[in-house]
Amino acid sequence: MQFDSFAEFIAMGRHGFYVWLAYGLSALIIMYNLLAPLLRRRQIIREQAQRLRRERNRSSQVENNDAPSA
Amino acid sequence: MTAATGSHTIDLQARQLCCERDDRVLFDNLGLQLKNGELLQLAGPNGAGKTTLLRLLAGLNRDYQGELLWQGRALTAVYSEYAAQRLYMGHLAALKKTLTPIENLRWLTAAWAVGEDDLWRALDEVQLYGYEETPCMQLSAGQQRRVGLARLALAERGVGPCPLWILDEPFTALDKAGVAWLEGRLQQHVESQGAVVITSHHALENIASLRRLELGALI
Amino acid sequence: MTAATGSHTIDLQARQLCCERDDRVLFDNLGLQLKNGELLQLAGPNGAGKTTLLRLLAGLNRDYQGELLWQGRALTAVYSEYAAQRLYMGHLAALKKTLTPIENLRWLTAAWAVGEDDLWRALDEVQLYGYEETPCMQLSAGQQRRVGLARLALAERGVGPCPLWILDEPFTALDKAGVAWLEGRLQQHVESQGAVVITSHHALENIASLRRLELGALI
Amino acid sequence: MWQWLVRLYHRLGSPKWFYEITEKWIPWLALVSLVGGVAGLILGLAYAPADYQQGNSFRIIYIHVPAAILAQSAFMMMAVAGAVFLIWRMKMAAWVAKTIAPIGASFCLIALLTGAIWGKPTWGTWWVWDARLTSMLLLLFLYFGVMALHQAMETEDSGHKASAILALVGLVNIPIIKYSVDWWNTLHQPATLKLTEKPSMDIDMLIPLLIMIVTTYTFFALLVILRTRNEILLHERKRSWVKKILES
Amino acid sequence: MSLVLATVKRDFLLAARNPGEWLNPLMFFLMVAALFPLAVDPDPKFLGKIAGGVIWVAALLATLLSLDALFKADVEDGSLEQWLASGESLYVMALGKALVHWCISGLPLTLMAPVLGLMLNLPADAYAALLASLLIGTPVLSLLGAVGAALTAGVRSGGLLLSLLILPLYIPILIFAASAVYHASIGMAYNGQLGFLGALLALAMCLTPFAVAAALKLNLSR
Amino acid sequence: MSLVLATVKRDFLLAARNPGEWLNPLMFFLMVAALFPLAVDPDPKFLGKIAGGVIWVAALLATLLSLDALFKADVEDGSLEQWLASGESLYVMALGKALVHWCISGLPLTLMAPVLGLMLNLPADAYAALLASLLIGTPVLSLLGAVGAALTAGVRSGGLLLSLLILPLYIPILIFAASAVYHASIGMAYNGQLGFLGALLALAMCLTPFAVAAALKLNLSR
Ligand code: HEM
Ligand SMILES: Nc1ncnc2c1ncn2[C@@H]1O[C@H](COP(=O)(O)OP(=O)(O)OP(=O)(O)O)[C@@H](O)[C@H]1O
Ligand SMILES: Nc1ncnc2c1ncn2[C@@H]1O[C@H](COP(=O)(O)OP(=O)(O)OP(=O)(O)O)[C@@H](O)[C@H]1O
Ligand SMILES: [Mg+2]
Ligand SMILES: [Mg+2]
Repeated sequence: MQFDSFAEFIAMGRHGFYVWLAYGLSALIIMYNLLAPLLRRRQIIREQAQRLRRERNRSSQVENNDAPSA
Repeated sequence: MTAATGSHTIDLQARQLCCERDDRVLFDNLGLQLKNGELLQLAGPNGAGKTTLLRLLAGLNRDYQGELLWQGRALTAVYSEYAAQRLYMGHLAALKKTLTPIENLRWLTAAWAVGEDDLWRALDEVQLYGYEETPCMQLSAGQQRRVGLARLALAERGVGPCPLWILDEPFTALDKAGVAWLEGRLQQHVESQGAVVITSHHALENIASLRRLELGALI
Repeated sequence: MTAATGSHTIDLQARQLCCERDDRVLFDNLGLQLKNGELLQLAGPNGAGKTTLLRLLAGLNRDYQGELLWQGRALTAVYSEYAAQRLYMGHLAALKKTLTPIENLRWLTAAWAVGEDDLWRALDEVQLYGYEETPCMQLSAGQQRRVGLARLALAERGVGPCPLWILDEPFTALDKAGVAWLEGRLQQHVESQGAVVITSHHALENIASLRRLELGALI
Repeated sequence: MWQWLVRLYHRLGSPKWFYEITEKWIPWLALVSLVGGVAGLILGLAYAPADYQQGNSFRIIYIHVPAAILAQSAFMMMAVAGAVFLIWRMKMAAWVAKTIAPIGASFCLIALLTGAIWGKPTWGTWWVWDARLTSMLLLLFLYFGVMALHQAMETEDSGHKASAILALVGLVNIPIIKYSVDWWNTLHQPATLKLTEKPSMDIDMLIPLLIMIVTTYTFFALLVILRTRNEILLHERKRSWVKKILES
Repeated sequence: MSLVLATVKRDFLLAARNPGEWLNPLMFFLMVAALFPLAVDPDPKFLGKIAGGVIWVAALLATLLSLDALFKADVEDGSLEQWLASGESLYVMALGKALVHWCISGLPLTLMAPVLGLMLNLPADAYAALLASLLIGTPVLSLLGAVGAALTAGVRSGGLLLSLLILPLYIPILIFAASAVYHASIGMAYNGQLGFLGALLALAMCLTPFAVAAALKLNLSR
Repeated sequence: MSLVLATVKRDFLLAARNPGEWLNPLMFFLMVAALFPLAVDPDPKFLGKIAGGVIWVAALLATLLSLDALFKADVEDGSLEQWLASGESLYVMALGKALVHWCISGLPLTLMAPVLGLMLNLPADAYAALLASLLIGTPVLSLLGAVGAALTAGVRSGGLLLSLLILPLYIPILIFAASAVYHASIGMAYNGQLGFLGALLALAMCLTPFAVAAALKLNLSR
């Protein structure tokens, strides 16, 4: 362990601002990259499931309409 | 029938109109008058000057000799008043390819007080149901034309305040059903006291008050 | 009759062709064969897939399932051989607006051994006499289409070595005389053992060996 | 051996196989990324000795260098995937190439940002026109170009093809760019400011760096897999196996 | 008016649908500024001296390039014809188009400029002047540019013709803006230059729409 | 082959019919070079030092702008469709197009460059290097540019996208050419740089036509 206290760890001997800025920005970008596909996945599943349901409904309706004439 | 068309008197006159392009006289000493309830078809072979005359009548080309009058006054003088009462559709459809039919139609009808529902119904009427939100670049040639024609469907619903229609080859790229629909639409508009000027190589037989203006054969 | 068309056997086949655009199946399991002396008209409502099928047959779109054969071999494999024997005209005329009809036609027929005189005569035949040296931007809509159609006139004179024509809406913007001429030209080409695939909303009644392929109604 | 490669190729080309197999890989990749990341960062930030010249600012290295290395190799992977798509028309390859672009660009951005931040305490300025920096900036532009081209094309398929072509052209150009920039800089500018290139690194500094590099690659794989799975879901939505997933 | 509003809305929609429209000028801006150190001399002190000028030249060129599409698409697809057919005031339409253009090109450029300042080692004192000059200057670029775009809208490969027409008009703006930044960087006052830019802006707002309207009508001779 | 020849002929004819096509890049070249002294510092000694770099940047930007129209018109009016329909080699076509482009943009730029050299006070020793580097470098610009132009031909407002794609690829040429001129102006040898440019030209001649051909085929997906 190079640091004696947590405060020192945060301060990084004068360079705290730069180190934490660098890691902070990187963390943001990485989080974005991780979250974006996960959220997108949920969105896709929601949309496509809805579409499927809509199609099901419509085709069943058509069958119902067709039934008497057939 | 429609409040919009009923309340306006249409009176478009041309007197001694003369236009030449590159030393070829397209027409000379041409006179015509258009009133409510009339349909004027400009006919003639390719290059006769139909489009040119149509654009003169629409006020979009001011490169002519003679007089053009709207309700008795010079067309250029009352242009904005005239413009508000005539609908012009040229060869170009003014569609943005990345936008959808509904977005394009919304822009095309911006000057009219049209509700959202009317727009959707108009697209439905020109058989674009299901394509309302497909980018226009993915539509076929005929479907793209139909987006522009949806304006005529709107006018029918009493919301298009344009009694005078000026249409350049509106039948282009339409299939049979489309042609029939458009013919019916024109007929209906004329019957409800609107007026139409149209260029077309298509024979418009079913319309009662049809007048044809044959422009000179050049060939 | 013409040496060029007589000497080639035309044999274009499609087997189990299937194409979908954006989840809409345009056609499925489509089979067809085209031989010398036949005219195939692709018909159907707007958006049915006529243009799409035509471009597949022309080899300009390779986004399909199934087989396309030229003289028994895959079309993509013998493409340059195939290309030399078919003439394609799409919606776009490939005209440069600042050039004159004669200059444009010269480029359009660059691959053929055509003399200057033939070019002038071809333009004459499509009624562009006197416009040969007018920049194309000054031509009317129909006149511009005619510049492209002049290629078909050339083929007639025995110099256009293309037995197979693939034409997308060639009647667009033509006047009555133009339509009559083009119909005659198609007839003649088919009679002299050429073959034609065409999309058109126009009824082609006069041609004997006409076959129509109706593409699905979507609406 | 050849047989096995062909089989692997066909399997990789099958979205279903890919989707199912990666289902099993994801937890492991996530675990390795997490453990590696935590371990690497703790070792790097707290235990590695401070640099005798730069003090603690050098700790930026543990994110900077892995990101920089990855950004470069990701471009290569993207171009290779693009080539596979162009030659064999393998849809999977196109999706992979498409998903790599934004991830690679992100890492490129991280390398640039952390580098710039590091530059301030070390060189006294955020940016200098050093060879490495410049070629990294150009790499970022190449990434942006590929992404912009992809989204500008009308259809998805032509987007795949266009960006694959551009990535290949870029791939040929990367060595040329790198060489020219190196050469330009060493010639124009005396070596007043240079990346610290110490020949040998303290082992305590090196170990966390190696851990972070490996972790970054794992994490990259995880991201690519996640995004590719999304593409699969979207494009295969009409297959019955996807419908099953959607319905569950 | 309704058509103008609809057009403004539609143009923003188009920009959203096709982000390249506003991202590309931004990228170009970055890249032109990046070319200089590569072609000339990457020494930070030297760069600091020319930074203001280079950034302004880059902003000017980026604006110039983005202008090409301003009316051209509208002419080609017939939208312009519809404006003219509508009989609405082309003056207001011109203002609306210039406003949209500024929002999707000038404004992002202004916001991006400090980054370039960092890369080119712009002296710390000069940032305020850079931002202020861009904020006042870029709308003038858009307004003047609209005139050129309207004049060349009907011309194929008008992009370069446009540059030719417009660059001379841009020169006064460039001179004053660059001098404002330079003065700021050596600690001198620069209100004079900003005032001049402001006056230009007022003038351009009043006059250019007339010119644009007149130029657009030219496209209708056919 | 016959279609390629016909196309080359037609392109020259088009350039003759519409002189703006080759005059505009030239004017742009002049003007960009003229902007710099205005924006930066008109001191002749200072200018002399940056002249080579500025001229090359201007040449590069002028080429970039003229590229936009290279294939776009052909895509829009259907000429491209006809090339593909003809079944002729697109590789040769790509070479032909690049050749024409160089003749109507790169070549005039090269011939014009000495004038700019005078305006920017380029040292007398550097003229030979400037001309040589432009003569070898501009064809590479045309060839690489053709790739970008082909990729963006189907894209509306592709002009800026094109810049984004192509500028990074242009950087090596810029660096070596500018450095050749700079070395010449301080009396040092510059064969190395020219040799490198030559190698790039050879490479580009062999490889870029493939990329162009592949990119052009993309426009046919519809
Ligand atoms: C925006 C600025 C910077 C960029 C774009 C940048 C980019 C790079 C790149 C591309 C590498 C090469 C990785 C590899 O392939 O091995 C690298 C490595 C490295 N950078 Fe940076 N860097 C920047 C600033 C800095 C600064 C300011 C420092 C410290 C003073 C620094 C220290 C290092 C070190 C120590 C390495 C690893 C040594 C090596 O592999 O050669 N970098 N950087
Ligand atoms: N680039 C494209 N991307 C996606 N879908 C497309 C694309 N082009 C056409 N389509 C769709 O394919 C279908 C068929 O189009 P196509 O142009 O072949 O029709 P068509 O039969 O020629 O119609 P028309 O009579 O209107 O010319 C249409 O529904 C259209 O929406
Ligand atoms: N911009 C122009 N400059 C000069 N002459 C033109 C211009 N536009 C058209 N012309 C000429 O004017 C004549 C009439 O053209 P117009 O477009 O009005 O014909 P049209 O009757 O609409 O023909 P089509 O049936 O082919 O559409 C043509 O001979 C054409 O050559
Ligand atoms: Mg007409
Ligand atoms: Mg069609």
